[in-house]
Parts: sequence; structure tokens; C-alpha cells
Amino acid sequence: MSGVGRSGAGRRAAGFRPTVAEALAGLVLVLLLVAAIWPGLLAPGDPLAVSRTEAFQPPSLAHVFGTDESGRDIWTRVVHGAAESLRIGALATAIGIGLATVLGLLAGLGPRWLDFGTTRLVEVLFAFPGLLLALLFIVVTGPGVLSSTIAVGLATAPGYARIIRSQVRRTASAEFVEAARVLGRGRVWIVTRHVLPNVTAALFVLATLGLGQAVIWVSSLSYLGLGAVPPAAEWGAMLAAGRTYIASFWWMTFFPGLAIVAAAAAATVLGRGIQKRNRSAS
Amino acid sequence: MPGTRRWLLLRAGGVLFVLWASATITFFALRLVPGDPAEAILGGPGSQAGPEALEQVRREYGLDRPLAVQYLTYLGRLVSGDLGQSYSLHKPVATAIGEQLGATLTLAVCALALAWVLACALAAWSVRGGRVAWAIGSGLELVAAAVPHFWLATVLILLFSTTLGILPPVSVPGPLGVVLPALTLAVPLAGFLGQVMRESLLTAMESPFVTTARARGESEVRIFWRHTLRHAAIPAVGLSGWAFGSLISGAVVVEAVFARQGLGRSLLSAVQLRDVTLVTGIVLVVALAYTVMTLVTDVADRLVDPRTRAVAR
Amino acid sequence: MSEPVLRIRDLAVSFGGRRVVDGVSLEVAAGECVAIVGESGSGKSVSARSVLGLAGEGARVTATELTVAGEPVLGLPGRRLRRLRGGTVGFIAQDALVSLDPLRPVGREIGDTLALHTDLGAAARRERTLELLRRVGLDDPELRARQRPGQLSGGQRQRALIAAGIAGEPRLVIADEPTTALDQPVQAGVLRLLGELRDEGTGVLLISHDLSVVRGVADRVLVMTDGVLVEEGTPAEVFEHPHHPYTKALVAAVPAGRPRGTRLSAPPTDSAAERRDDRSSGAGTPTTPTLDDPATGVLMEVHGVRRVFHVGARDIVAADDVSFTLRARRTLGLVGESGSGKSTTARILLGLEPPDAGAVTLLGEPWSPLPEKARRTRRPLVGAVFQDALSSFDPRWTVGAVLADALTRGRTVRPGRVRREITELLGTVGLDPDVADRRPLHLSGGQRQRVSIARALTGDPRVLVLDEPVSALDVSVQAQVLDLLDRLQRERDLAYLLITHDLGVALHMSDEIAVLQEGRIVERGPASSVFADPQHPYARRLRDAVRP
Amino acid sequence: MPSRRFTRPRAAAVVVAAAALLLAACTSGGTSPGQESAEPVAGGTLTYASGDAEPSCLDPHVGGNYPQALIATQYLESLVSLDEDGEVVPWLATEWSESDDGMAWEFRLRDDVTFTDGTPFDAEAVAANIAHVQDPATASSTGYLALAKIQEVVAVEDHLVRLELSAPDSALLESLSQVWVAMESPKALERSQEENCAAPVGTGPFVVDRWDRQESVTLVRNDGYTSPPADVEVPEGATLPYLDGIVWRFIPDSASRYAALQSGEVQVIDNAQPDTIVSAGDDQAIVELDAPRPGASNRIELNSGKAPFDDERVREAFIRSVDVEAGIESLFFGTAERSYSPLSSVEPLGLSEPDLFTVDTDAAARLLDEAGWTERDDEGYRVKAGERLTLDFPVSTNQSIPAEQSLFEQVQADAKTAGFEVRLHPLDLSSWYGALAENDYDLVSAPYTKVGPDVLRILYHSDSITPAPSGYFANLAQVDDPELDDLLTRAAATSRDDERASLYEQAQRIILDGSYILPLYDQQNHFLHSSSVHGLRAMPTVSTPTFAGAWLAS
Repeated sequence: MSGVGRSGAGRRAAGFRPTVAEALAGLVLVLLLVAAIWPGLLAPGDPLAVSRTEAFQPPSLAHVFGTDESGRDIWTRVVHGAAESLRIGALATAIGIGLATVLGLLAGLGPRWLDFGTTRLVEVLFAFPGLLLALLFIVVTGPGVLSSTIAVGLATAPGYARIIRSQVRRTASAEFVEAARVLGRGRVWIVTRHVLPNVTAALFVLATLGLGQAVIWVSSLSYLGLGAVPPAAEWGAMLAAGRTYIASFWWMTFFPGLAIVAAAAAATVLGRGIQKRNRSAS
Repeated sequence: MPGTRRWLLLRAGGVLFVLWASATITFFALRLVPGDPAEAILGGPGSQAGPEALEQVRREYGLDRPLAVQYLTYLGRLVSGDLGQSYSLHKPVATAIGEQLGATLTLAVCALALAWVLACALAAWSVRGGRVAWAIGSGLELVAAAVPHFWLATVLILLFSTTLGILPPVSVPGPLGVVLPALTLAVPLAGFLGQVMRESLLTAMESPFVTTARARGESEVRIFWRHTLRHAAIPAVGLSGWAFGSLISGAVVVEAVFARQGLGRSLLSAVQLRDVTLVTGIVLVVALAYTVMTLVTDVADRLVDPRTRAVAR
Repeated sequence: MSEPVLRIRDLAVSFGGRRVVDGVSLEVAAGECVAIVGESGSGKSVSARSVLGLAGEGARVTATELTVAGEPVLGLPGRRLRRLRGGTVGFIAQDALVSLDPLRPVGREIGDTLALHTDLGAAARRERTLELLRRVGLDDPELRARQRPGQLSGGQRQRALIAAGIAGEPRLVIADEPTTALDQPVQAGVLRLLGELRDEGTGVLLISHDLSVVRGVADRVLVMTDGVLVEEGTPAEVFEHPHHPYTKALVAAVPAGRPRGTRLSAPPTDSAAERRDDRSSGAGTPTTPTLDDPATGVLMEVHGVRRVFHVGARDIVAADDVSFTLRARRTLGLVGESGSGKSTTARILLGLEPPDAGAVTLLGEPWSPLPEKARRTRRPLVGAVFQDALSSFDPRWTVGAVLADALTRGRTVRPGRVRREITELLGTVGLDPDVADRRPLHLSGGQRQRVSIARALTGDPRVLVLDEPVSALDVSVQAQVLDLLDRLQRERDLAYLLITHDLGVALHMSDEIAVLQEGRIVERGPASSVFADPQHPYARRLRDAVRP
Repeated sequence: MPSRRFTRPRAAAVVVAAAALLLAACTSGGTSPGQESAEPVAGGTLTYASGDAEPSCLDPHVGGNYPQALIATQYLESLVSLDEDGEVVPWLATEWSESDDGMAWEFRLRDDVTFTDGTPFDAEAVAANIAHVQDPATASSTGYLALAKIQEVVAVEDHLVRLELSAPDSALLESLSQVWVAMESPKALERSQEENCAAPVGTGPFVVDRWDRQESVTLVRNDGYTSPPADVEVPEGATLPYLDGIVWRFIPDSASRYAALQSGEVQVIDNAQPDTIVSAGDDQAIVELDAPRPGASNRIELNSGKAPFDDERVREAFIRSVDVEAGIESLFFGTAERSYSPLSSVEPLGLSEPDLFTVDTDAAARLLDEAGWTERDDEGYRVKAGERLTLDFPVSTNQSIPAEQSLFEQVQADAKTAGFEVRLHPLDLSSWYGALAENDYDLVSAPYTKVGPDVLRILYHSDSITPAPSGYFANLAQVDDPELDDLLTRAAATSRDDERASLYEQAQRIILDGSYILPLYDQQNHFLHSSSVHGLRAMPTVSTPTFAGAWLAS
């Protein structure tokens, strides 16, 4: 995105060559994926290995990111946390968007009354502060990674639902849909072959944008003591835990925070990139 | 115009439905949770309630009656405008909320305004400064949008209070106390608004009327403030309703960090104490505020974009 | 003759090494109207805009001389340049709907110019604004000043745009395609206005792709292609005796006043833009005119069709008692201003829109209103070509996919066969087979329109509904597409419903013409005679607009 | 009815204690020297920032938790108090006597005290207060238990009151010294609970002026204050309290709280985090006051009520395999002393048995083998009959400070090497109570504050296993040992100090030897205050700070 110049350069850059920022973002995501799939490659250590004598050590050659209150190596934890955090982010987003797609399609394609009903429902969910939805869900199911993930999914669904609905509406009234009707295509065919695929493109963008947010959401829940269960090396939990010591040991929050920001930012950059290309392609 | 009246009716109906539904959802959600409200009523940490006390409390709050009955009586009261008695605060919910609402609204409104200022300022700056500035601008927005409230809050405290010592780390009466909390809420929001604006800003800056303006001899700055900004703002304005909701969520965290009065904190403690009536009450208020807010947004949208003439939905 | 308001010597503009304007030289004297004619990509706009230093991001502009009223423009510091813009040089862009800020009242836009280039006080500015609006021929200036472009009619807002352009009392006005977005009658008015400006002593530099537009106003015409000026002279000289082959082609391509069946498009090598497009050959020579055979069968009949839309509180009558017949090898031209109900009529014919009253029959059997299912089997008989070809293709599909889909229509066909038919089809519309693998987005306008024609031809239709098939195209490309359509009609005995706002096109293509206004057919008759003696005032206005 | 013969009133131990300032000096570990010489200055308003949850009711009779005690100490007073050595000293009661059979107590009350609403303090008032605490409508829990044995209250004279008990209660005086049963104006008690919760009326040095929810409680000086506890000596010519008022704020976030202290926004904070205490050590402007809470120590209870901890060997194995010592060292930066006792170090009768808690992984392994947990699964956890050796550990995020939660994580790590799978469940308070009620735990840490060793009876007498209707029960280790029960009952009844001491010692030995608990440290109660605050002292009763003698250096 930062490659986007002022007048038109953005549109022109919408050829399929990635911008500098997008290249960087890609690199970050690749690293994250590696960390998520083979954490051992980047950090051979055990993220849970407690070493009381090494507690609260500032970044050094031995511990690039320093150590936390139990002398666990933060670099190792950040790397090994990637899987957990990304899974949380991905799952939450998936749930949110999945739910939203159903609602959005119902509203976008169904008859007026269904649209009205669904829109109202979405509005109800929307009227809830997202965090409250999450809180309620968690106190019902009890805290933990899974429940807070689902909670975040729930909390973010209404927002997605709105976007999807409008997207569906737009596509359904597009001229190429009319063209299909002239060719004698039926409703179902049009939905499956034209509407859905075109919406999916938008969904993908939403997903990338949502992923980072989901991680942040979960971290906020961890701060409220409702997030990941210790000693899981999950970024949000680390961030929340280290925060108590922020005055004395900055690195305990800085690096997990950095990871979150990097992940979210990278995802967003790519998301916007794809979006840009979609738009210029339609 | 009949169309308008019909629309207004639908709209009003929608609001009522939203309120009813949110109240119901909350009520039952909180009744599903483990943990006995009566226990919570008797004072939380380190206190153990005697059986009589619990019985007494259950009777007092009607917790011994079947859930359906409780729900109906609750709704009945609600219709007559009575939000009920708060378990944990030993006072009417209405009063409890009344005490807190002001603070949160102030915070939310300040944050919203601040977010807009930040977003616009950044956009303006990066529009003037050429590619590099543009890159920096969008970079900042990315990061801003990706910062968790609770973390940002602490960093801001360390910076402005502990290090610089120019702002109070916790809320104090008077405008000074609002600054940091509002800032904490505003920054991530500004990030979002900024990103949305930037997208449409690009489009606006490429549209012919900008050429016309240039050809008229307008300077880039004037063009930004008089023409493009407004176009860029339209989608962002549409988001403000959502933004308000997200601010309430943020308030839960921020009010805790800055020890600030407000619904957010009441909400958190109420949920943790299973204070059904209070939570429901707050949800109702927030839902109401939200629906009002979206209404306002629609109006604002009409102001910014007169083209939206057609009667909605 | 006095110091010209604009003098350009050897103007060259290039974007990152790519040269788009090369060695352009011209002069505009006070009270003179000079027109640059050329097609998109010819560099005419860039040349004109570089006078204002608005050639665009990353443009390198050089010239041995580029002076406005004696003042050199190149290398002028920003502030001075800005004083020049709007002050000494007024700019009028095309389509005021987007060229004026859609969010601001037009009065404000004019006021801004005044604020920038005069030292009038607020009150005086308001007065002047109203004056200007009156000057450009707008009724009720007080109201107009308060309205936004969206609330004004095309003509009104274009006039407002001109008012904003001349508010700084410029000595030179640059009008870039000032009439392109307008219906013909309105165009005439706007051009007249420009003429008046010129007569008052303002120098006018008129940019247009449309020769007929230039004809009326210009004192001198410059023809531009590929960034170079190829011909210069008075309109008469240029149009009657063009020298340069490109000019010849251009002139030949104008449909207005050319008899039915006359080939318009020039040989490919001469056509500047859209080179790849043209497969046909033998330019200029009139092909055999269609034999007028009354016995040709009736394919589609429209009886008293009516359609009303309820927008909010008020009703809009889009079609009111519309009746006509489509015959094989015959074209019915449906003309009218935008919003006159042309497209609604088309949609009803295509069975996309149910009529509130009346009926449409296809080959004698009912077609609309009918449940979609009953219609589906006979859908292949009716094809459609949409105005905006691009948006009529799913952005994610390649041309091949689009055509294959249209060919099979759900039936399972052997891929090899589909492939062959596609190639064949592309051939008929004059496209290379390899186009099949590209996405519509990356095709030229002409190619897209050809693809959508190809799609319309799948399933051997008897009737084609052509909704503004060429309005988005340059004149030479338009010529090629029109020729293609003409050829196809004769090869396949097709019946055309041609919807267009361009009378020239209508007259050239149609056997019969119906004039639509506010949903009613107000005038109809053989193309040859319909405008000989129009009864309806609106028809008369149209007639006057196209009269050279 | 047999006339009871009263023993000669025990000479009220009127201890002339050191001045409040000196007391502050010895209590507060970090009080900077040279402070004593400073002359008290009257006036000024002090801001106190509490990290505890804001009480839902300012009347500690209602419910009754520590946050309430903290603030109520500033405006309510009890019949008796304790001095530094844990000796009972007069407060609102000047002297008292116990009947031989221990079934009745008589208290002589001060006749020169009035509540801040003007109501005189007298026998009737005492009666009204006890009645209020015992009234179920009050929903008192802590106070209710403290006064459980009081059956009837008789106003013998205007200022002489007799408490008649259902059974002898050696802990009565200690119980009465707690602020949860402090004296409130009977007139005020007649108001609705909402009103009384918002502004209880007592005899203390300050008066509740206003309460902005979730913001602050404003306390103003009680100009007519006359009744400090007997161990406080008021300097010549001075009248307590020195302060004009206190703004009592609630700042749950520890980082913000400390920042507020640093920036001078507030002068005193509680629940100071270990790392901030340390960094405060280097900061001349900030002083620490360490006041460990009485009653039980902070300890991890091992649920002996169900498998696997119903087997004492497994319990011991667990205790032997976790090295909390090192954890406390690194996490608390030496601000917390390791405890080996079920009782707080401020309890004179506490019994400490360090050798029972030395880490010995071999012994642990051996014990587990004996107990039949011989195999290990692929994750290294011990298995018996296909059952993994799993321990559920619900953690109350409201009650355990971050450092403590980290400690539990380390315990988890240690236990893993020994083959225990410890599953930590961070829960909000209600869910936490829920988990306990469901008996869904093998390990749990629950604080319990009460003056005196009688807390042992509440925590470990088998009666406390049978849950209250709410599902709550105090005996979380589910110790069910008749001998222990007997010891505790007798200890509660005896009025002979030496006998009481030995009984409690035996009781504690049983608890420790039985590996029912893993003591960690005293209930941490660290206060940090600006060095401009002088004369701050913690009540020897429940360790709540009192500002009666506190003053701000200008």
C-alpha cells in the first residue's frame, strides 16, 4: 500500500506486480507461516521451559527478545505462539465470516421479508458492544482459547454480515447477471456461478483484514483474564501478562506486541492489495 | 410523503425490536452461566454467605421463582420503564446507569471526534507530502489500527505521565482527565477511519472535478479541504455508527486502565458478578445509544452527501 | 492581427519515455475558435491541458515556445501558474456531472473561481455568480446557484460548468470535449454558447473527437493522431477535401448523412486507434444496399406496452403505449434523450422487465409477459448487446469462458467442439482466436463490443436488441462495429432494435425510426423521411440538431 | 435460674504503646529514617488508590470482604482492638469480663462517644449492631460467622452490655476486633439498605461525605473525633485526625495505580506489585508499608476429598515435587517471605514446619510409584489404569495477583516433570465460586482473613465441608479428620491461653503432616505511599491502614 502514489499511481500499480509494502508483507506472512508450521526451525527451544534463575532478562545474544517472569525465552515463545495466535485469528475470522455469509446471503438473495428479518437480527447483534457479546459467551462457556475464539467470531460477525449483504446485493443487480438472464440462465445457476464467486473474492479480502483484528480482540480478552489458558504461548496472553511489568521490563510486552502488529499489518496490506486488484479487475 | 412515514414506522419498529431482542438475549444468556447470582450479591471475594442469607436474598430478588416468571415480570417492569434493582450495587439499575452514562458518553464522543481529527490531519499531511508522506501516513494507520487498547493505554501513561509528567495517568475531574483515555480509544479508530478514507481519497483525487478545480487555479491544500476530503469522508461517516459500538467495547478496557467512571467498567464487573438486571440495563442503554447513533449517522451521511435523496430500504 | 492569446511551438509531451505528443504547433488568436479533432489516445487533450500545466502526473512537457497572452507557461512557479489557471485561461471539461464537485452547489464552484481571480466581496461575488448563470442561459439563476450538478439537467450543468470556466474573464477558453456527454439538441445549444464567447473576443481552443460538433463553431480545424497534427484548415477544407489518409478515414467514418448500407470503416493500416480491431477491407466503396422486401417475415411485435416505476412517492412512466414491429433484415431505430424510456423498452423486449400493460409476441407466440420458465426455451432467439460491454461480462471470466457459457447454455458439449465454435464465432466478429484466453478488462472498447456481439450471436438468434452499441466508442471504431452489425444482419437475416441517442447512427443504420419522449413514441416513419417534415416539436429539435 | 458468679474483671491491659508515628516506623518496613522527628501538620486532603474491586456497599456488615474493611476502617470503630503484640486492647469498650462457664461476656462501654449523626453510643447501639449483622436481610457473611455464637444481647446499663453465647468462644474478642462487626449508628441502620450502604455512620476519625461510583469515595474529617483505640497515644495539644479528608479512589489496574503514585496524583496505593515495590525502594519519594494480613496464610489447598488427592502419598508427592521457594524468590523480588504455616506470620500461635516442604523429586517419584501411578504416557504424564494424573486448578483472576498466577504456572511446570498434568483455569470470580461448588478442583488457592487462629476451625473443621446452599464451603482441602475436629472445637471453647495454644499447635501439625496444604506466603498486603505521608499505620487487627494519625508534610 505504501507504494501507492498520489494521482492514479495506485490504479496503475494495480497491474499484478506487488508493491514494496506488499512484498514485505508477504515476507512477514511467510515467516509467520513457517513459525506456525515448523516453529522448531526458527526457535529450537521449548517455549514452556521455566528457568527461574533467568527471569526478567533484557534482550541479549542468549535471549534476543529477553526472558519473561519465569525465565522463559520470549523469542521462542513468540515463534511458538504464532501457531496458536494465527489459529485463533484464522478460526475466529472463519467463524465470523461463515456466520456472516449465511446471514448476508439470506438477506441479500432472500425475499424482502427475509431480508428485513435478517437485517434486524444483524442490527441486534450489532447493537451489542462486540466485547459484551464475547464476554457473555465466555462466561457462559467458561474461558479458554476455544471459547474466546468463538466469542470473537461471534462478536465480529455482524460487521461482516453487513458488508457481505451489500456485496451480494450489488452483484445480484450487476449487468453481467442480466446478460446471463438473457441467455436464459436460472436463479440458482446465477447465484452459484456469478454471485457467490464474486462475493467470495470480497470475502477473502475481509478475511485477511479480519485476521489481525481477531488476534487483537483475543489479546484484549486475555487482558481481562478471559483469553488463552496459561502457560500457552499465545501473543495476546503474553502481551497481557507482560503488561503488568511494562514499567520495569518493557521487552515483555514489546515483542509480543510487535508480533501482533506485524501480523495484523501484513495481513491488512495483502488484503488491500488483493482488494485493489479485484476492483481494477471488475 | 407516505414513503417516508412508512420508512419511519419500520425504523421505529426496528428500534423497538432491537431493544427487546437484546434485553431477552442478555437475560437468558446470563441465566445460563454457572455461578449463583445470590452468591455474588453477598459480596464477592473472601465472604461466605450463610444459608439464611442466601435464601433471604433469593426471595428478595425473586431468584427462587421459575425463570419464565422472572423473565415475564422483568419484561413487565421494563415496559413500565423500570429497569429493576441491581444485585451488586444495591440500588435501582436506572440510577446506577444514570451515574455512569455521562462519563462514557463524554469519553466516546471525545474519542470519536479526536479520531476524526487525527484521521483527517494525517490524510491532509500525507496528501501534501508526496509519495513518501503517503507511505508513512498509510503505514502509521496500519500500525494504529493494529494496537490493542490496553497496551496503548499503558504506553501512553508511561509516556505522558511517568516520563513527561504533563497528563494525569488516571482520570481526574475536568477536561484534562479525558485526554489520555480518549486518545487511547481514538488512535486505533483513527487508524481504521484513515484507511477507509485513504481508499476513497485516491478515487476522489483522480476524479475530473479535481482537474477542474486545479484548472480553476485552486491549490492542492484548498482542493483537499474543499473537495476531496468530503468525498473521502463519506464511507468513513457511514462507519461512525459501528465506530460508536466499538468505542463502547473499548471503553470496557480503557475505563478500567484509567480508573475512569463509566458504563464499560460497570458492564465488566456486572458481567463478572452475574448482575443480570444491571447488565441487561446497560445493554439496553447501549443498544439504544447505538440505534440513535446510526440514525445520526444517516443524517450526517445526508448532510455530507446530498445525493442520498432516495428513501432508504 | 494582434498578439495571439495562445502560441505553441513544437510542443512535446512524454510519460516515462513514452511520447504522446510530438512537435505540435498552433496559435489561437483573440476571437478565434480553433478545434483539435482526434480520437482517444491521439494526444489532443494532453496537448491542451499542458497549456495549463495539467498534462498529468509524471509528464515531461517541452516546447520551443508555449505562451499564453505573451506570458511563457513552462517553468512558471506554482503561484503564478495558479493565477494563470482560471484567470487568463478558462477550462471547460466534459460531463459536468463529474467535472463539477457533485457535493457542492454549482454557485459555490463559480464563486470559488471569482474568489481566486477577482477581488470582489462576498456579496458582489454572489451577484456576479447569478449574472454568469444568466449569461450562460440558465433560467432562474437564484435556484440553479443553490442546486448541485446531480439536480441539474445535462445541458444546464454543462452551462454551469462553462459559467465557472469563464468566471475569471479569461482571454483563452480551453473546452475539452464540452459536449460529449450531451444529447444532440442540447449539444447545439452549448456549441452556440461557445460561439458567442468567441464572437465576444475570447480565444477558444476546442477539443473534440466528433467532427460534426466541430463543424459549426470552429474557424480552423486541426486533425491530430498519434500525437502529431496531420491536417489543418477551415472546416470546409478539411471535411470536403481531406488530404491526409487518416483525415479521409475519419471523415468517411461519420455515419451522419451516409445512406443505409454504406461502408464506413477505413482500411486498418490507416486507422490510428484500435488497429488490431479491423478485419474487413475495401474501404469507402458502397456495398450493395439492402433490397426492400415487404414480404420479410415479422419476428417480434410489441403491442401497447406500458411500464411505470414507483420511486418513493412519485411514479415515473418509462414506457407508455409503445407499439412497434421488428422484421427480419430490418432495423428499427429507437431514438430519444436519456431517460426517455429507450432502455426500459429494450429490457421489456428482452424479458428482463414485465410490462404493466400490453404484450410482446415472438414469432407470433406470446413472449412477455410470461413466467421466465416458459420463456427460457426460446431465449436463444433473442440476443442482446449492451451499452457498457465491460460490465456485461463477469470480471472473473475470460472471453472464452463467456462465449463457452453462452454457447452451451447448460447443455454439455464436447470441449473440443466448444473451442472450435468459439474460434469460429470470434472470426465472424473479426477477432483473433487468442482473444479467447484474455479477460474483457484487457481488451479495447471495440474488441469488447465485438465479443458481446459474438455472445449475442450464440444460439442463432432472430432478433438482436442493440442498446447504445457504439456510444462508448471512437468514431472510427464505431464505424467498424456498425459495419460489422450491418454485415451480420444481412448474412443472418437478423431483425435489429437499435437504441441510440445519436441520430447520425440511427439514420445510417435504420430502415424505420421511432422517436421516443417520456415513454411515448412521438414520431415514427421511414428513416429516409421521418425528419423531412417532423410533426412533433421534439422531433423538430432533433432534426435541427443534426442538420450540418 | 442459677446466679452466675463473675470473676474479678481482668484489669484491662491498658498498654501505653508507642506513638502512632513510632508504630508506623516499626510496621512499615521502608519508612525512611528521620521521619519520627518531624512535627505532625494538621490539614490537607490525601488521595488513596485501592486496587481492590470497588465495594458494592460501604457498610462492612453487608457481605463483608477486605475492600470493605479497608475503607470502613476510616469511619467505623469496633468494641476492642489489638496492639502490636496481638494483645486485646480497649476501644469503644473500656473493659470486659467473661463468665466462668464462658457462656456470657460483659462489656463496659465508653460513655463519651457519639456517632457522627449525633446518636449517642450506648448498650442499645451495640445490641442494634449485633442484631443488624445477624439479620439475614443484611446478608452479612463474614460478620455473621464472627458473631455466630452470640445468642442474646442484653443492655444491662446504659453503657454496660452483656452478650450471651450458645457456646464458649475463645475467639470472641478477636472476632469483635474486626471491622466487619464495627459499631454503626442505630439510627442510621434503620435507613434503607441502599442509603446505609452509600453512607454508613460510625464513630471513626472520618465521615463518608459522598460516593461517586467507580470514581471515588470522599471522606471528610470527623471534627468531634474522640475515640482512638487505647494503644494510640495522641501527642500533646494535637487532635486526631490531622487530615481534613481523604479521597478514596479505585484504580484496579496496577500499572496505572503505580503511575498515579509516581505522578503524585495519589499519595497512597495498596496491592503494590512486587516489581514496583522494588523499584520504589530506589525511589526516595516513595515509601513501602508492608502489613501481612492475619488469619490464614496464602496457600494452595489440595482437595483430599476426591481422587487423586484422596491418597495422602499423592498429595505429598505433589508438595515434594514443586519448588515454590525459587519461584517466590524470582517473582516477588524478595518482597514476600515463604511461609510454612497454615497461619499468617502475624498470628502468634502459627506453627511453621519448613522441613515438610523441602523439594525432593526422588521421594515424589517413589511415592507416586507406591500410589500406583507407575506408567508415564507419551507426554510424560503419569498414568494409572489408563487414567492420566491430572489436576484441575481453578484460579480466580480477581484474587490472585499476576505474580501469583505466574507462580502457579511455574508450579505447573515443576509438576509436569514429576508427571502431574496441572490444568490452570483462570476464572472470573463467579465462575470460580461455581467451580468450587461443583467440586471441580484438585488444587485451589483461596485467601481467608480473620483475626486469630480460630480461622483454622473455619477452614479445616469437617463441618465446613458441607457446602452452604450457595455451594460455598470454607474447607477447600476437604480435611475430614475427627481428631482435628475435636482439637479445633476444644480450642475454640477453652478460655485458658496455654491450653488454647497447644491445641492449635496440634491441629496445625495434623494439617501440615497430612499434606493437605502447600503454604506459599502471608496474604500479601503491600502499601506504597509518598514520603510526604507520615504517621500511616496498619491496624494490628486485620492489617487495614488507618489514617487516624496520618498527616501530610507540606
